[in-house]
Amino acid sequence: MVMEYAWLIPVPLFIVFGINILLNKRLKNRTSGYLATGAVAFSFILSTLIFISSLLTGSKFHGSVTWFQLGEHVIKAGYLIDPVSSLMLLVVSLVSFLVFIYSLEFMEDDRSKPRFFGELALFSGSMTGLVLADNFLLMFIFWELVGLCSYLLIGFWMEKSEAASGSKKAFLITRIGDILMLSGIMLMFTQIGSFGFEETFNSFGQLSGDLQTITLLLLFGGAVGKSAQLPLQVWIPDAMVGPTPVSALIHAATMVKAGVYLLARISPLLSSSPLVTSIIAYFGILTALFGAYSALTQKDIKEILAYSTISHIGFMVFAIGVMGYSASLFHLFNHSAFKALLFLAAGVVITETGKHDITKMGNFWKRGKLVPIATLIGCLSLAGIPPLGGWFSKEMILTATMQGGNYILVSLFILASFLSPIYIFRWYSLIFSTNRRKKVGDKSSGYLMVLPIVALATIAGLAGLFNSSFNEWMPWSLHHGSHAILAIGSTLVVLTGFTLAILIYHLKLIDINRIKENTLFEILHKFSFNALYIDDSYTKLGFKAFSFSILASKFDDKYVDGVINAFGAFGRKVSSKSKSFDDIGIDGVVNGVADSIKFSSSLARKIQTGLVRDYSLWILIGTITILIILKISGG
Amino acid sequence: MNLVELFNYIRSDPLLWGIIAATVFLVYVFSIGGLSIWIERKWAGLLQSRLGPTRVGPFGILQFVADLIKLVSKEDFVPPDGDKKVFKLAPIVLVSTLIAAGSIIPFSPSLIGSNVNVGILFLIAMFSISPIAVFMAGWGSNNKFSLLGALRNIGQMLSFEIPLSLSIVAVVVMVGSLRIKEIVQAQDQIWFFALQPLGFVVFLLAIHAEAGRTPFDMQESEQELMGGWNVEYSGMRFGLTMVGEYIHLILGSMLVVLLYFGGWKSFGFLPPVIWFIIKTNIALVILMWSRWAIPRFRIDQIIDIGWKYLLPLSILNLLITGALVSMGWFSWI
Amino acid sequence: MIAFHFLITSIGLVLIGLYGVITLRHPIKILMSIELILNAANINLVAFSTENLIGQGFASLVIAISAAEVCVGLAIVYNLYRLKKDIDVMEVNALKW
Amino acid sequence: MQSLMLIISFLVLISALMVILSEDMVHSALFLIFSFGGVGALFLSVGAQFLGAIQILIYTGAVGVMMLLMIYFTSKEGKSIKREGKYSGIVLVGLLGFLILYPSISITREVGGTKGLTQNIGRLLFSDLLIPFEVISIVLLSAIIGATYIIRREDH
Repeated sequence: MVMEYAWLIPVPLFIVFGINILLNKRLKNRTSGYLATGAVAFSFILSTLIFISSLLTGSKFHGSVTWFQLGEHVIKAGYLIDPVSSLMLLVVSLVSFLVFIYSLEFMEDDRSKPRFFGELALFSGSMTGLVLADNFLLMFIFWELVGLCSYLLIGFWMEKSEAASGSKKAFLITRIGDILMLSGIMLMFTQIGSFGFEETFNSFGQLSGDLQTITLLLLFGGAVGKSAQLPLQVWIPDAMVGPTPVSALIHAATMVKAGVYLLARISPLLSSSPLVTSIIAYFGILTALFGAYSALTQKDIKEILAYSTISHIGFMVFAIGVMGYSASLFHLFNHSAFKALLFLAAGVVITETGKHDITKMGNFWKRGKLVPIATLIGCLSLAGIPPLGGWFSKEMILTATMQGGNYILVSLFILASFLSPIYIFRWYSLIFSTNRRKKVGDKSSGYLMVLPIVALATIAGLAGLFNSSFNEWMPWSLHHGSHAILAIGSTLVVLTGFTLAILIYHLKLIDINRIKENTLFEILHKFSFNALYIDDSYTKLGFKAFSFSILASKFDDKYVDGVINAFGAFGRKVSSKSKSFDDIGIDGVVNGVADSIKFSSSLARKIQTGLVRDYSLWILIGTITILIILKISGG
Repeated sequence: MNLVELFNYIRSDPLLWGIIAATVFLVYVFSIGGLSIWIERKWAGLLQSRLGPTRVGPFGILQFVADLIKLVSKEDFVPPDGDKKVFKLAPIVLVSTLIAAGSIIPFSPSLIGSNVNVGILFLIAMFSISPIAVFMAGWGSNNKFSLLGALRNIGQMLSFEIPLSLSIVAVVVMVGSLRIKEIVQAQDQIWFFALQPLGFVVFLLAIHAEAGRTPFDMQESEQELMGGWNVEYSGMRFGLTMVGEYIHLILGSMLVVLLYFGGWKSFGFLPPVIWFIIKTNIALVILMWSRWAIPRFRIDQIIDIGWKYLLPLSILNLLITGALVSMGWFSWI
Repeated sequence: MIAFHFLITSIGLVLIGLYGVITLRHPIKILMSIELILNAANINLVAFSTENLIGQGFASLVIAISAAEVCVGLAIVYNLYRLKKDIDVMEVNALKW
Repeated sequence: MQSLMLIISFLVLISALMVILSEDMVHSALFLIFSFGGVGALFLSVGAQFLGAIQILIYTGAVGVMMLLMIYFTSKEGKSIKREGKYSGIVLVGLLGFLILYPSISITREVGGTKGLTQNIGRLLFSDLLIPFEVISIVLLSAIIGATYIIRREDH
């Protein structure tokens, strides 16, 4: 059985990480890349074998060993192979493999290549570990490792200040979610006494309803942080300062998918709580709308893709919220393919032009047809144009939504999927369209960068064929096809969006500047461009309002000063009547107060010498005092 | 109270027994120490194609007695500007801690001063005090050469104590006891130098450096420090420092025998004590050999050997031993 | 053995150490005083671990910690000496220099 | 045994006092080392053999030697700065001593009784005290790194 060896998947990656980090400078740049690629190739082959065997036999495997003992609780560590995890393994290792190959060329000139590949290997390794884990604790450890790696990799070019701050932001914001998740896990552990998935699923029903809701919401909080859902999505756009392969990995395979995977893992728990699932659904669809809306007007080639990721992860979370687990995972699969593809293509564009601003690009179609066509396939799949994978997964999500029967969600979903073709074809046209006469760079990219893109395009193009077999294979079945009219309608909506985007951006039949002159659209544009000002308001609220000194100084300015001024005015009035009284009385009191404060503070200041020695003296005196008080009070 | 009762009474009191054991060890060490000075000189002569001492007694064997008389009759000089108390105390501290360390050495299954549970740990602890004594000597002398020698000694001791302890720990891990007696008894079938070749090499080098013998004798290199930390000593105090060094060396060779060459384990025809003494003396001669065979290292080379080679090697050895023990390879011990 | 004389020893060591900490001005001497206090704590931990060995286990941890503390403390003192030549804790009241 | 231990405690206290009072830094370090050794003997007297050996090994062998080295490096003349606030310190410390000595006079329990053998301590450290033990190993590591970082020369 190949499944028994599943634990080997992350091992070579960790070893490569160790080698690359320990031998950092002694390793030849080239060697480090080949080592990492070899390790990930091994993981990929093993994952593929496991995937195939899981697909053919449909069996599960669960291996575990005793990890440690904590009081009477025996904590086990192990790995769990079922359709969900084997699919995720395949996705992670496939995308990692392609991204590693791509990075071999993309990072060719970088000095600290060993560090890059080491961290990249750790990233993929921890993600596969996260997928393999059979209990919450192990999963959380890998979850944190994934967070750490994203921090390291986003800040890979740490000489740049925005890279440093972006990585810090990503780390800190995902930490919020992680704390929520950890408290959820701990809450569950205190109630159930086990971290294992199976034990938890078996005994979760015994908890009280409120406790169930709280636990699930806390776990969902973890997913929100990791998967960049509203309101913790602000780190994703800033994370774009990392190297492009890292962005591809974060968005397609590792970081943000972890949250969705967590939700899919705990799906047996979610099914029992309609309140939580509806919360998840609303969060997901709002995030999807937000991401799509914000992606409409961005200028950075990678930020558009980032917002698009937010939107699509929103779709996946939404699908989980409406119990369409297999739809969610199928969308995850498709998204991994096309988003990795788009990021890698963006990397090609960035290397060749050296620019990030898409409004200054264009005419890229001229540069050889392979990359543009592959990218086109990715865009079509993202937009949800039939018969590509994206369409099928969106239809599956729609079917699941319809089974829930909530028409608000349905309409929001259709609105969100109307927006995706618009932004993605804006992106595509601005870069590739031959109607824009822009100069393109003279650097060209080699086959190591093109091949992964082509491979991903093939996968994205063919993914749709497997939709029904996928649905059957997954543990949750989804009934198909009872909403043909709606399916056709939604497809028409998507096609409308597609046409609109083509008309505006490619054929330029509609002048975008004319639309912008409209005040309503201008406001919408502003809001979209600044991502609803969420990030800015966090900055303002989070970093200013909570700073006590600023609050205090405001209070000082407004109230204390006001009171003092009032006193002053009063004093002036009195003094105009009786100057002598003022000199002796009011001034005397004021000076007296000031002097007495000065005097007492000068006494108090003597204690603050900054010498530990003196503080220990005060500790001693305090101890003596306490002991004397105890003695007197008869203790 | 007859003699047996007296013996049993003494035996039952750990303190008294320990004192007696230490005294016995002292006597043994003084005699063997004197003898080993003679051995060393003869051995050196042999290695350098000369005769060595010949005048006093047959083959000059009483040379050390003559030296002793000379030392005792010399003036007991104390440097006037030095720290007199510290200066006077230093040799006593040095010798007494080493004698105390010697009190736990088992000469035979029954002839043990004190078979304490912490055994070899106690020995290492006592070894670790000797740098303090050396520092006291160097500081008290108020002589920059003494002080430099003392500092070198401390640096050397600190760097070699860790590999020394770690290589001992590997043996302890194998045996599962710190008692030296049990370590020796565990070598019934096979002596440990065969099971712990790496540990043995590390131990041998480290004990060499601990005892401050050439090629690791930077602390008293005559050419640059005029004799090192004990340069200001004369008379019997100098004798004591020399005795201290020789006890260190003898303890080292005893440890080599006890840990790696089966202690008192014999081939039959002689009592275990004699075997132990014979083995110790062979080890002693081998340790002395290097003094005449290998040139002296520089101090930085010595420190390098300690930290960069012996320490990793001893850790590696410990890891390997631990792995093998946990796999049950040495369960027969 | 009666607990009292262990108590007396440890109290004595604590008091001596405290006296040293609050009156001495040489950082190494203050470190020595701190070591005395730690030793006093250890005496009690060891002497009163009569039912089980937890006290002795903790004492061994304390020994490890104090070794680490001395290591860092002496490094700081040495740095101080290099920077100021004249080591007096009364002069070292800036958090950063 | 009891009387011997009383003598040792007395010597420990005297030498601890000398640590504080001695003007010569090297002397006070040597007194410190002596009192460490005395405390080790106290440990041995209650059957804590492992701790006794460790006390001597770590405190006299490592801490004491480090102190001596640092005294050599930092105060060549070997004299320490005078104490300050001698008498108020005595009053304060004496007050504290009275306050904690007073209740402890009535304690009459027996000490010792457990065997602090290496095996037992080892078992304890790797079972009940596992987490503190691991934490302390990390603390030690970081102390080593921190100390080498602090003491490094900028100009190299």
